[in-house]
Amino acid sequence: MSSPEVGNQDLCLSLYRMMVRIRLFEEQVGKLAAAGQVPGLTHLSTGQEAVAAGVCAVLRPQDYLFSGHRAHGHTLAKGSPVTAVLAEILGRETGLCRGRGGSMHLVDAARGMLGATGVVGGNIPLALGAAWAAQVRGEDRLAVVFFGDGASGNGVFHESLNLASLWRLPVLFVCENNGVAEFTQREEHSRVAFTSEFAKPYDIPVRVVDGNDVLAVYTAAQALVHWVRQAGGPAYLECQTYRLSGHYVGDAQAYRDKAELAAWRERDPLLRLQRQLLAQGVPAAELTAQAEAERQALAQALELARTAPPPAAAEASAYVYSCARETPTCP
Amino acid sequence: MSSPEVGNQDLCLSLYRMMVRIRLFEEQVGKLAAAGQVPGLTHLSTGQEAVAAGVCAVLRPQDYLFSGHRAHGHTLAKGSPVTAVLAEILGRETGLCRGRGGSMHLVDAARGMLGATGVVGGNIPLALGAAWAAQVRGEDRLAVVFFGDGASGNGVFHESLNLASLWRLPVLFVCENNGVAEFTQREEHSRVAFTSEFAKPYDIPVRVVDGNDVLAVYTAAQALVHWVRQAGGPAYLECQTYRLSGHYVGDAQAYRDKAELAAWRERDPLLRLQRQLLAQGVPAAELTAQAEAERQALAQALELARTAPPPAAAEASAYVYSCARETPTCP
Amino acid sequence: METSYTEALRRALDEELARDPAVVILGEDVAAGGAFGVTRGLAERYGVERVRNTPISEAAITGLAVGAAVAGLRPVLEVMFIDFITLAMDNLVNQAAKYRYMSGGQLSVPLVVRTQAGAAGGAAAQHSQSLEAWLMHVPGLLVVTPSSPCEAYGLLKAAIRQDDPVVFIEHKRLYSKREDLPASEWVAPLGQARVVRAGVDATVVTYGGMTPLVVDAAARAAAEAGIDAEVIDLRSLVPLDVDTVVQSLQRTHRLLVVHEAVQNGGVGAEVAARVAEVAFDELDAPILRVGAAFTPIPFAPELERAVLPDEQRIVSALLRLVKEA
Amino acid sequence: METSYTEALRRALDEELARDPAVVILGEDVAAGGAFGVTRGLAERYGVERVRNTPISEAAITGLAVGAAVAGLRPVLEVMFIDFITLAMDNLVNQAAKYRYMSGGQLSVPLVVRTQAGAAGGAAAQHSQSLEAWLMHVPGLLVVTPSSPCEAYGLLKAAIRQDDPVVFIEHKRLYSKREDLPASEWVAPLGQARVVRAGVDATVVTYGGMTPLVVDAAARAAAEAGIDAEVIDLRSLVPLDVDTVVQSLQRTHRLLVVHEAVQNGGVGAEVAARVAEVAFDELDAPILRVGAAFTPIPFAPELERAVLPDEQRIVSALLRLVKEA
Ligand SMILES: Cc1ncc(C[n+]2csc(CCOP(=O)(O)OP(=O)(O)O)c2C)c(N)n1
Ligand SMILES: Cc1ncc(C[n+]2csc(CCOP(=O)(O)OP(=O)(O)O)c2C)c(N)n1
Ligand SMILES: [Mg+2]
Ligand SMILES: [Mg+2]
Repeated sequence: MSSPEVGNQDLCLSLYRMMVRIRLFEEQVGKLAAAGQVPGLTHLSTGQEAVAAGVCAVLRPQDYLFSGHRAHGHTLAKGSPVTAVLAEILGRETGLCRGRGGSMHLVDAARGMLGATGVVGGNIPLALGAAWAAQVRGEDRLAVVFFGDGASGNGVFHESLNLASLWRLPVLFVCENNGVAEFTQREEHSRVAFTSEFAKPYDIPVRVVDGNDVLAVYTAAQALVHWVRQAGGPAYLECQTYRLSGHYVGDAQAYRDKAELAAWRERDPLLRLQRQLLAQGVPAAELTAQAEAERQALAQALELARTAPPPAAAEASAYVYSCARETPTCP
Repeated sequence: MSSPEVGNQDLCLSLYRMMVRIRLFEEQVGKLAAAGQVPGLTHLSTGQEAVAAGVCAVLRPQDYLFSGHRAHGHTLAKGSPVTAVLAEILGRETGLCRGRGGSMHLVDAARGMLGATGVVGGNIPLALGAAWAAQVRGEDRLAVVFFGDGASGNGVFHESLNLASLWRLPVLFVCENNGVAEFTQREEHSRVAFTSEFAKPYDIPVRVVDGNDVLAVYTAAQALVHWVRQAGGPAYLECQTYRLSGHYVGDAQAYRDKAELAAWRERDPLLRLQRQLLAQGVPAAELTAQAEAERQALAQALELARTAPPPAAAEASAYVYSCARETPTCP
Repeated sequence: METSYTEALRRALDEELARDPAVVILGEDVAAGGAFGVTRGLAERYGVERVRNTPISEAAITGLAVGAAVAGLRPVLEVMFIDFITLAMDNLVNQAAKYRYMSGGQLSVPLVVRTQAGAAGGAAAQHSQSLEAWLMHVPGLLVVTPSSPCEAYGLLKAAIRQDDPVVFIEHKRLYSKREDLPASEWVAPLGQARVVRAGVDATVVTYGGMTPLVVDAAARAAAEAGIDAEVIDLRSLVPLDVDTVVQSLQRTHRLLVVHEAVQNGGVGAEVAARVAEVAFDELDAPILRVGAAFTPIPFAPELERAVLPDEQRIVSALLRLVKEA
Repeated sequence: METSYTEALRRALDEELARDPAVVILGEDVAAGGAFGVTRGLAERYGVERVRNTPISEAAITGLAVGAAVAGLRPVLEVMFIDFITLAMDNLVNQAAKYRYMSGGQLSVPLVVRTQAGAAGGAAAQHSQSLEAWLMHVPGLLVVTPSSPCEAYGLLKAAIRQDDPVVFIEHKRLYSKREDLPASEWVAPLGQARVVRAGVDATVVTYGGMTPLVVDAAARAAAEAGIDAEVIDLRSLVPLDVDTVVQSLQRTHRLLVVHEAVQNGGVGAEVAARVAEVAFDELDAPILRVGAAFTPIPFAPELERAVLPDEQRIVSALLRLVKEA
């Protein structure tokens, strides 16, 4: 590995820990969902942890984050507590969104996670808006938005590239290009393999990296975030990666190419970082201890989330409007 | 002029005649609209006649055409009779659409003019659909869609570029880049001066031409249409031109740069072709005669359209559904 | 043999693809069967040109389908969730619905937009809406809401044969329902409501996904409170068969309208207003409506249940309608 | 001095821009005043950063405005014609309306979408619609419909100060109307209907662009037929002030609802259904509705007039309501 960060062991260990956290989290959610304990459709980010961890590691707490339907990892990486995220996904009152939002609609405003949306591409202009707010107020803050390759099919993605470049908005576009959208390969969605090609006519700086190499992601994100902060304009990071899980928990994956899956398993981002760390001389026991700590934290979180109360039916219509429902002018 | 077509005097004369037709037509509509005799908002194509005339001259009657809010010239160039177009714009029962559509919604199905729409960019996917129908049926037919530079702001434009390239649809995109959208210059709409840049990532063949040079437009359109017919995929023609009229009739044009206007008046596409024809040795009298014939035809059309009956109020709700209104299952 | 709603839809598509070469299917993942499996196997039978996968471009694919219809195909477009027609409203409302009118009758738009609505199992706020009231308010569109496998089969065939744009709204809770289909081909009448259960004490009007629930509630009201309710499935919202409702009302004199969409500004309002205008004197009690609370659909199942109409709320409304008024 | 509706809107924007640095304006051509001149001069006063031109990207600019609101600005977005919100429905309905709910109250969306509706002078099918019924059906949105210069002024200020997303629907026929504005600042109450004309024989409920026409019609019905109608301007559709309507009905016992939108599935249906449910016994006659024919808005003026509600149709409905029933 030639990455300049590879020597920074603290950083590498913290990336490792976050990736383990996400991996374990998604595995746990997958099990719960398969057992029918998670409402709704659940999209796991297994195999794509390096993107969430690498990008979010270069952000400040006050930076804004937006994500889509596959948002668990991003939310954890931005700093949300495992318990509150898990409780939300299980639909508990103690969840991030009091059980109203769910897996596809995670929000943790205090940590800058301003929203995930289930409409593919729908999150992109929202991020521009948050970046605009920072710009108008003269704040040193940027907005990051994660989306998949499929989102480039939604016209609002292109409208947003134009606006971001035109208004020089401090926004980092992060495309997780896993080569698939639901059951259909990228080739059937576009003749353009890399979505970052669409950013180029706007003169938006672009980096394409191996999204399964967390240090490559980190390094590129750092450079682009630096650029965004300095230049005050948008940048685009495209991460080539692979979805090791199905589209959603329960997806029979008849469309899946077994050889391709096997090849990508070899490129598992977590195993890769593990190998690098061991090669650097980090003791195996250290890694095991870190993973074990995450495992225990997750078990605790699960216990808390599981036993947390569901939202009260009587409160089903709270939070629709900001005015108290007693106010006569309330709808 | 180095265009290979410059020697073809018949062609040049017929282009001249069509451009005169459109110019006179728009001037007449402008006068009528200023006098309050045209319902609704009226958008003239004065100064952009070379695009309509040059492109439509290479089409066959069965080729499909779609346009937007500035569609008079395109419709005439596709072969619709002056009387029926004018009657439509005046809201008469004898109009192309029996007075239901109006200036922004011209349709002449018999001549392949399948529709103009008032929603900027809304016409573009429609053209793809018509091209797809031709493809599915194995017909040797293409679809052409005219739109302005402003339409590249609408995401559906980008979605359509992707689909056209992906499905290899026989469609010719024609952007009339007049550098303005309503009261705002291109620079305030995008950092990208040429909309055809957006077609390039999709490997769609692109030509950018001087849209005030009808022979350049014709030559490029011919090449691209040939390509579309042979290769069965999309192509993109961008014509740099200028709107000599206001955005709509009545536009005070406070935003207009007077020097710019004067410079573009020098590049008036009609005067330019006229000069070329004279230089080629076409007698001035011939041109005057052609123009006079158009003038008379327009005067006749005006008389007919003006005296035509308006649609009957009792028929206001006809044509909403295809079933006869008596049918019990009709809404 | 019992057939599921999903299979019934597939049979209709299959038969219409076989019958008419102008029929084509498009949508996201439809060649792989679509998100709900409705089109499974059709690409294999009719080719990926006629059962065509699209990018995630709801606006363009709807516009493309409109253009194709105008040019003579009969496209059946799948929009995976009705929540995503929010991306296609220009094409549906400004283009498809108005094409025939704006062209003075020159062109028509024989397009079916199949989509899927309703709440179930925590699909949450952006995958659970019932937006049929929007579409009903748009002149030029037809709106069809099949309530059972037979209805899905017969109505989809009818929709495909219509020359006007149809929004065909399936309900996610119905896909797994099963019943016997007619052995021979059947095209349902469009614009004719269907009496699902005969009764004399009250008329309950509903459609789509709520229909089985209303039938159950009526049975319970009969068993528990001796209320014999007539249940009418509207089948389509445009055309709206008010006559069948009024005829029923002339016998029952009491009307309840039930739908899953939020009550405020919903289809129930139009049904109630229309009936009250033409049959005011038949009414022995105020018309009641049961619809969802004025709330986005919550994720947690406890909340989802709380905002949606359920058997209990329907039975209670029937009791109020018949006993109290 | 008399002020036009346009100027009244501008005064509201001007005062709110001056009052709160979080208020920003965006939209197509707004720096040049916008298509209807409402924002004229504001870019000069507050800078092109706070009164910002956008590309023709209704979806992205609406989404951007939502994101800005979530992050603490108070954007006022101009969507030139309500017909084009068809391009922004995902952002408005799936994002803006549900944000507060889906986040469990963490975030709110203090956004105003100013748009312009209605038919006039042959604007034709794609520039003339009245789509407020769609928006009323979406939990989380507020819907405001100012009917006069004073109302435009006071309601726009109220809308900008709301913490929830407001769709603020102006009417193209009203821009040139003039009346005296209050000299000092006035923020209208949101959620309180307004009795525009007192009367005893019938209640006529309306809103937005139809209000002046209804007032004229009421005057004519009084002069020609001795019918003294009370006219209520709803002001906002969400919140909907049913109480004021019912109070009026307790005196008049007859109700007519008038709006420009097509009658089928329109706001009038909800008003009629709601009133009939809570005040059935007050009704001495069926509730009548007057709305546009179920037709796209035609281009030719003769046809436009034929499909829209006019004074004559309102007077006739009043006659029917009071004399025949
Ligand atoms: C506008 C819209 N259309 C369709 C869907 C259904 N859908 C959910 S995820 C998905 C595929 C998204 O692919 P991509 O953006 O590449 O993300 P990935 O799932 O690969 O992470 C689709 C089509 C949706 N949620 N939103
Ligand atoms: C979706 C949409 N937004 C806004 C408008 C209002 N509008 C009409 S024409 C126009 C400018 C279009 O510019 P361009 O596409 O360059 O065409 P041009 O007028 O220059 O011919 C705008 C904004 C519209 N008709 N449709
Ligand atoms: Mg993907
Ligand atoms: Mg232009």
